[in-house]
Amino acid sequence: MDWIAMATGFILILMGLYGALTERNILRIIVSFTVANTGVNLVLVAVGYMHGRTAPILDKTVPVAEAVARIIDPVPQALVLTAIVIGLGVTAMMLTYAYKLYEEKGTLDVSKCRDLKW
Amino acid sequence: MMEALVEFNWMRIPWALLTVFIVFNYGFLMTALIQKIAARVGRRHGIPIWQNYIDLIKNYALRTSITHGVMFYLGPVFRLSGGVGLLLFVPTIYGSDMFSNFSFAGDLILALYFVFFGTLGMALGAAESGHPYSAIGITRGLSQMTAAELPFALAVFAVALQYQTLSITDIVAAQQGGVLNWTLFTNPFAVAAAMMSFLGSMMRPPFDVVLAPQEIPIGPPTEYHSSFLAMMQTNRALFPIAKIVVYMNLFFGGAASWPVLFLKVFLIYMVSAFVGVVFPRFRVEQSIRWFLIWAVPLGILAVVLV
Amino acid sequence: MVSPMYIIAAGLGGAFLLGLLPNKWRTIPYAITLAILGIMAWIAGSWLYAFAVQGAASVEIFTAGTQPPFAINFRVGLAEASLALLTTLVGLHSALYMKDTLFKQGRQAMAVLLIFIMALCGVIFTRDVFNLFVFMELVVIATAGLVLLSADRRALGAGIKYLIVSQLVSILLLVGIIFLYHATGTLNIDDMAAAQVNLLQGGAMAFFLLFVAVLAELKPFPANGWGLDIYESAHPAFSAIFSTATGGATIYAADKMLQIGGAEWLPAATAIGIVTFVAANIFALVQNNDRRLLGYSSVAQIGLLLTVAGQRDILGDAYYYVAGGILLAHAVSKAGLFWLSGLVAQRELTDWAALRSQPVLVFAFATFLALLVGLPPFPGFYAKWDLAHHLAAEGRLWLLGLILFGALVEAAYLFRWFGYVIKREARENGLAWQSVKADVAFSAVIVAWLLAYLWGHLSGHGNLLHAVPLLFALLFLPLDWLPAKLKNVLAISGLLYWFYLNYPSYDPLQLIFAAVMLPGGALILLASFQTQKRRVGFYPAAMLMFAGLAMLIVAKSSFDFFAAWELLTVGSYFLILRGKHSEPHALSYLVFSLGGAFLILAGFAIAAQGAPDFKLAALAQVAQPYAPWVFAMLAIGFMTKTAAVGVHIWLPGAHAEAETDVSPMVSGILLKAGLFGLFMLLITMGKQQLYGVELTYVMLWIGAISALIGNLMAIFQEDAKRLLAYSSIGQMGYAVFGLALMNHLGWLMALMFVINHYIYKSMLFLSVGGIAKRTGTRLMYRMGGLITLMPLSFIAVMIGIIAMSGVPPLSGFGGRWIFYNAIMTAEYRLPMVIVFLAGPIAFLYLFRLIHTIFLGQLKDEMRKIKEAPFWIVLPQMIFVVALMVFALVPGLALRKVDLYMTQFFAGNGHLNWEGLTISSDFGYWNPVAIMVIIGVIFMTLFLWLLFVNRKAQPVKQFNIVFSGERPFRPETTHFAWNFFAPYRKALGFLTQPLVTIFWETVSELLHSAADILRRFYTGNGQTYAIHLLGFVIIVYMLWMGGKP
Amino acid sequence: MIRNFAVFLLLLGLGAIFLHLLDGYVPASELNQTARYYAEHTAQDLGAANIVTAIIVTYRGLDTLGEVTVLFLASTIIGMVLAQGSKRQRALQRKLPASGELLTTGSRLLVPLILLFGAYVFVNGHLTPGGGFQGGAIIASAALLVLLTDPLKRFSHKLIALVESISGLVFVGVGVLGMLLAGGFLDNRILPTGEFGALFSAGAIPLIYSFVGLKVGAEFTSMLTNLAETEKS
Amino acid sequence: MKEELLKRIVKTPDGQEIEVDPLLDYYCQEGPTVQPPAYTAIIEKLFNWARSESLWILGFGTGCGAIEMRPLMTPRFDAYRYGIQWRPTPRQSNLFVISGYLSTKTLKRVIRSYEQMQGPKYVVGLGSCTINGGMYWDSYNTIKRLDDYLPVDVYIAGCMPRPEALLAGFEELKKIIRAGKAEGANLYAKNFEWYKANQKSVIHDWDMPDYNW
Repeated sequence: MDWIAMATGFILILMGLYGALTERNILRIIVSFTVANTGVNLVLVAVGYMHGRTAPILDKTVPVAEAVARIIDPVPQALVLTAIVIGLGVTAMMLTYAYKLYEEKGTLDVSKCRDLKW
Repeated sequence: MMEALVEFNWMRIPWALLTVFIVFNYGFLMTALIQKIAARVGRRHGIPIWQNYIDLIKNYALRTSITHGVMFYLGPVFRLSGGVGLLLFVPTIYGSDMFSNFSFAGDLILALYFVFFGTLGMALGAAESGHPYSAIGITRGLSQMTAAELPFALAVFAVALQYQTLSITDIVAAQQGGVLNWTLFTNPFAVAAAMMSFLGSMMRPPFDVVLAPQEIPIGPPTEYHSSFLAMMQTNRALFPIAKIVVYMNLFFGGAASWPVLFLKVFLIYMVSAFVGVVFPRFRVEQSIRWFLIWAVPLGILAVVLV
Repeated sequence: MVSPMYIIAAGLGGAFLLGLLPNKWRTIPYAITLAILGIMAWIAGSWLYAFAVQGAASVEIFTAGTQPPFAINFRVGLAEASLALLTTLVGLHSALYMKDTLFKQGRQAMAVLLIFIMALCGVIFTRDVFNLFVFMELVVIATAGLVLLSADRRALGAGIKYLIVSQLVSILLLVGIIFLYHATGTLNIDDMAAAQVNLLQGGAMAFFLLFVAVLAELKPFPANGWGLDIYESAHPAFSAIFSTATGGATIYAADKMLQIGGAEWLPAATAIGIVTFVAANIFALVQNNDRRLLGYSSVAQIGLLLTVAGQRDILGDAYYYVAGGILLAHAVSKAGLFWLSGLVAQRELTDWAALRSQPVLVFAFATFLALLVGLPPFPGFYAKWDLAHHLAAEGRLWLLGLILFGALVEAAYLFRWFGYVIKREARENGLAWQSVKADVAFSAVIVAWLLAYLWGHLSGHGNLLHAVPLLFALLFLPLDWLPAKLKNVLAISGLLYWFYLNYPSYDPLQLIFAAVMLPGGALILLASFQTQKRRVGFYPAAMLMFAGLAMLIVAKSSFDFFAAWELLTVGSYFLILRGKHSEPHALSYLVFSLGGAFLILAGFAIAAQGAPDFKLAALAQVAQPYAPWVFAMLAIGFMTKTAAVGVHIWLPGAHAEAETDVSPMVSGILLKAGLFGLFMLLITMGKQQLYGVELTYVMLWIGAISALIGNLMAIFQEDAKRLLAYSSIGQMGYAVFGLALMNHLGWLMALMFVINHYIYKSMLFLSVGGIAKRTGTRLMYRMGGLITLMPLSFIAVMIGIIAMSGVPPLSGFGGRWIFYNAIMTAEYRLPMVIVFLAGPIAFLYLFRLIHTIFLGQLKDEMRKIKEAPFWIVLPQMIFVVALMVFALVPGLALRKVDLYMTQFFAGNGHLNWEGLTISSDFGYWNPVAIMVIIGVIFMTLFLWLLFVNRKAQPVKQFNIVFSGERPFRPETTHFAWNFFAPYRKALGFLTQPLVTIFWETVSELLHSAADILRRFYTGNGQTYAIHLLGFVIIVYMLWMGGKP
Repeated sequence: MIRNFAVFLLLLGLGAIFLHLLDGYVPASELNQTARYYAEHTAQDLGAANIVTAIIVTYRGLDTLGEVTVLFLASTIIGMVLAQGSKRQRALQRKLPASGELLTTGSRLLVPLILLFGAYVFVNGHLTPGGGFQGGAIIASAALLVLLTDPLKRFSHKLIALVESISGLVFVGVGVLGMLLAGGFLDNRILPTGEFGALFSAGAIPLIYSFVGLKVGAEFTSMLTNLAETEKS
Repeated sequence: MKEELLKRIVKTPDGQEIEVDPLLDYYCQEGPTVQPPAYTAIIEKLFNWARSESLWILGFGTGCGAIEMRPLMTPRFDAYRYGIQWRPTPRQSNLFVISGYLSTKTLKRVIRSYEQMQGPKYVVGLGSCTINGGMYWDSYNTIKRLDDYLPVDVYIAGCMPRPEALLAGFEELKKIIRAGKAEGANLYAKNFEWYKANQKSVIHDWDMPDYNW
């Protein structure tokens, strides 16, 4: 049953990509990319999941001694945090470009700026 | 350098001059005779035999002459020295040291390429005259000559391969002893190709568009007159004989004595006379095609089969 | 040694420090930025110094005080240090270059730049996969930010496309990393490499995603539209960093990935790399925007680097030398070219002609192109040589072929661009000159030449920059401001001294070629005295050519031979390009010569079979299956230089359009290089069989046909120089024919042609050049009657044509005589027929040359022209004397070489030289006697005629019998146009330009294919993302197939 | 139309790849070597309760440094791009209706609480779940709430930039100190790891993480304010 | 004067301007000179004999007499027997047969051809038109007396004499040559101005040098 998380992650990625690649409006593209990023983050976390284990916080409930047997894999958790932040950074950049695009071309349609071709 | 001069047999020079004198006179008489025969074919009485001499003297007797420049002088000089040179570099009488001229210096290839010497000089001289007709005549002459030379070169190469030598005296020596071992019989294709190219180079009707009197007044020598023309006349007598001597040596067994030479030269000359009298004139591209279609295959056969 | 971690710390610290400063400040933040970049460069440089000079081993730097698999570690080795130094230096120079833009944008842009450079160094150093992802994302965001610096408003679109595609790439990368972590249990690259990823459960699939994502960063062929848009629209300085530093860092990252993937993934990388290399180069053919062209070129070079990375298994320890050479060559040249593009105002390729106003920039441009294409002495040349040898040793010939084809296409469009720079007219405000920018560009030139020296030093074949002739040629670059006459004296004395120096070491065969090339070259250089101006660029190019020739003759190993070959090709290209209308012809010359050179490279590579230093003499021992192929390739390569039929179409244009004194150099001397090559080839390899066909027999036919076609086409030319050019094709055909006869006399004839052709062709080209200078035209029908006005030229041309036509007294007949003796013993007879026909045809165009120029009618405008300039006539007279001497005493030159050649053909058919007569087995030839006899006859008749006509009346040009009429005008009475009309009717069909049509269709095919296929990049960001996705799917389907 | 169909097809291909990945995926039964190492050593080496934070701040400190730079980069670029002066004045003059009663009083009450909670989160990053980034986000949400209530409110860019740069410099400084004093770059043992579970334990982790929190909060607020100030309508 | 003969300024390839006067630059301006027999009498007798035995006629037929010249080449009359031959160019011919009336236009070409002939040259006038204008005696554009314009050696009377008459005429000419009295060329050179004045009085568009070499 634990593959459900990963499957939903993959599905989220596919949906996000479909949205990103077919939508004309840049804002919708940004939103669909964010959906795709959340999908990736979900997959990242899902990889680290182990059946019947708890969060990697060593406190009273999970003493240091039996940590090895009780906690799930902490590394994907760390990675996902960085991935989220980086996703945010790229989204912020995309928003700036969207703003500049509207300011320059007066439209939000990505297919309008095609003067660089061939 | 010096020892070459010492061992050079000085007696060769008078003998060579003697050869030139004999051939010169024989040339004048024989060309007049050939013209008379051609006239008789046209039921005309024809020119007297000694007419060429008279024309020569008359041309030298002309009191005025004009000149278009240095190259104009060099034209006939090149022409005649080409003719005399060709004669002297080829042994006329086989076996006699007297009449083997300067053939020690060069051999078959020299003869083959020396023909161009006269043509080149004539072309330069005629071009200097500035007359467009002479330039047109030269282009026709050179174009035709390139196609005519090819079968001859092939024939010469075939003969050289057959006798494995490039020295004319050796070739003549190999053909001695009876008519059957002339190249005519041992290598007929080569001789056929050579004779076809011979027609091309003799400026007789099928291939005389170069000197066509009516079309462009006698082509290259349009502007030549008096003593220039006289020098050209001597060459017109001398050069064909020299060429025929080469043909005779290569293909018809050479000549052991002067009468044999005179007879053979006359008969070879008659070949072009016979053909010339009958056929109309070819345009240049027709003659080029004729040579490449008919004469060259024969030459190739000669080279391949030897 | 300072830990490289400080590079990261300095970069970040600086960025945050800039954050503190108030917005208004400009100079202080700029100073800080430069300082920090300087520090980073200094650290990288010190590490490089440690590795390169002190030979220290590579160092591991741990973070967070724990062992690598559990923390991120950096590794700094020789490769990382050099790449870091490259990145930081390019960053520093670009910062200097972008001073005004950074000032306009303020401190934020400087901070972004600092982080950008820091991130790139991170990508190079890190050994952790996820950390690599983080640094790559940093690079992506910094790029998106810096792209907006550009003045070009279209950069915005480029930025959007870039971000869209990088989002897709980051998704793939992340999924790949996490699954790889799940499979291997670690994030450290070295551990992953040890864990044999392909065998683990799901490991291959995960690695595939990671691999494809990193490759996508490298802008592979189908999915690189977005990269090209950035190159086209971004600020040139940023593009410089983007193409060099980002390219270098990402290719190094890809190389790390390949270490993880192991040997199974190398073919995939090679395939993607070679497809990108060839496709990008072909697309670049039809570009006319300069930056987009540079974009295509850098994508191509990165593709080539990927291919090289794909060959790391067979390259072994030479891998870093080859990959480093190509990468650094690409980096420095691209940086330099982008910086130059900042100086040029408009963006068309032809607008770069404005560079001509600053000769220094033209030199910089030439250096960058030579560096990029990999011409000697630059690193690319050594790298391509070693790469070719390793590929050939492994038998990967189709890959070698594709690389060489791509390199040829690249050389074609780059040097076409160089032709525009030299030849097209420049707009007046074409150059946006700023001294800072120029200095930065020129610093790249200095680095280029330093790299050349370094790579030469490292290469096992001896440093090209140590070759004295090449140094002598390069010496003329700084001396270019001297007056032309002084440089000419220097050049001539240099040539003569070098000949004198090497005289004892030449064997007789080399002596003849050396005599023709060095003192012969000096003789022709005499004609260069007649120019008054400084002739900037002439002497470096000429001396480069002569250096190549001098080194060619004494080359012992295949490397020296090939290096000399390319040097003389490049030198002669620059020489030919100087002609007024020679741009297209010089380009076709270079493309053909480089094509031939690459064939020779392939031939040597296959022959060497992996041997590091392959001696030319070892060509004889090449193993059987390869020997005929090697022979064929080398022969075709050499025959492109002697313009055999099929590859001859460059010669007429190149020789005709070159300058007056360049034509004889190129025609009289350069063609002999090809002959020398053929000599070397035939001496070592002798007869070869390919599929039962005797290769020398094929060469025999090629020689004969090119003799015929060359002479035949020469007849119908209206331009005097083209006529001589075509006749050179004919004469070279004769020489190749002689060589292919494979007997003693055949080779002697070829040598005779080498000497003869040099003398009379140089003489004829000089005289025609002198006439063209005086009459202002080269068209023969517009000249005429110049014999009285230019007597010396007339004598030279007359002697020339007598010699060339082979008429007895002069040396041409000697060549024909040896030819006849040679063919007596030849075993093949049919090609003779064509050569016999070619002989008399030579007569026709020679007569046409002399008649239409000197004889015939003198035109009105030519009435008062003077004799050709003294310095052009002097060499001609020397040639006339040389021709006479050579005609009289051929033994002077040929006797020694005749003995030398007996060793090749077991003594059959050699000439014996007693006294004045030269006799062979078949005939004899006494040049002196012939000359004397003909001279005596000639003089007697001439004197007789002069005596008889002593009262002759000299007349003028219209005193001709014109059937009673008066000639209309000189133009109408001079018969010169369409001189051999009947001949054209008879044999015109032979001169149909079939070969020209063939080569034009090939180039037309390439251009139209490129033009259609490049429409593939529609400009829409989403389409580019779809291309990337398609690329991923295709690679998946092609590569993964059934793998787990 | 064709494009959409093409995209659909390609995504099917990508789906196949993911399916391939998915069915090849076998969830691990026990921790792999890296995770086991972290589980065993974090406690006594670094003394941090929250292993994820330990990994983020120390073991993979460079990633975090990278992240922070990403954020810094994003905010600088936004500042650079949107900093055209003219738009800022136009944005000020526009007339806006006063925001709702509920919103103003609610925000006045909640903003300090949110700020306090944010501070708590990033201070106790090494003990309880959460950390610098989460805390910073919470602080930024406070700033967002303020902006929502009063769109024309201007935060002083100087202050934000100052906080941002100082915290960045501190982070880098601590990293360099780690190299000088302790085992390597960003090693947290420059301060005593203290006894397990206490506030001032796990060496420099809390210090780094709180500054990261401040920095992230500052960057988010600067991004938000920049975007807000250039609001036209 | 025709346009192509006018003096004109021409730009040379290196930019100077030069002046070209076709009549002076293209043609030799020298006049004819008297050519006395150069050698001793015996040689001159031999030369005269040779000159008479090889008369080369210029192929230049005017008026209605040219048709009479053709039969001489045919078997019936065969002038070749007497060493007479036709040469297409005036350079190589010695005998100029004016075979009928001469319009002024043709006279201009006749003068040009005559002057281009070499050394001892002879002129034979056929028919009465050359003697006194013949039936065109009152025509405005024909030449009445040929002798005023060219030194004529023999006239063959008849309103077009038959080939036999021509042969007889040539025999007559041979006698004169052998006697050494056929010095028409020297006569022309001696009274060159007189001949030239007569010619110019009739030819009005004189666009050639005085003596055409």
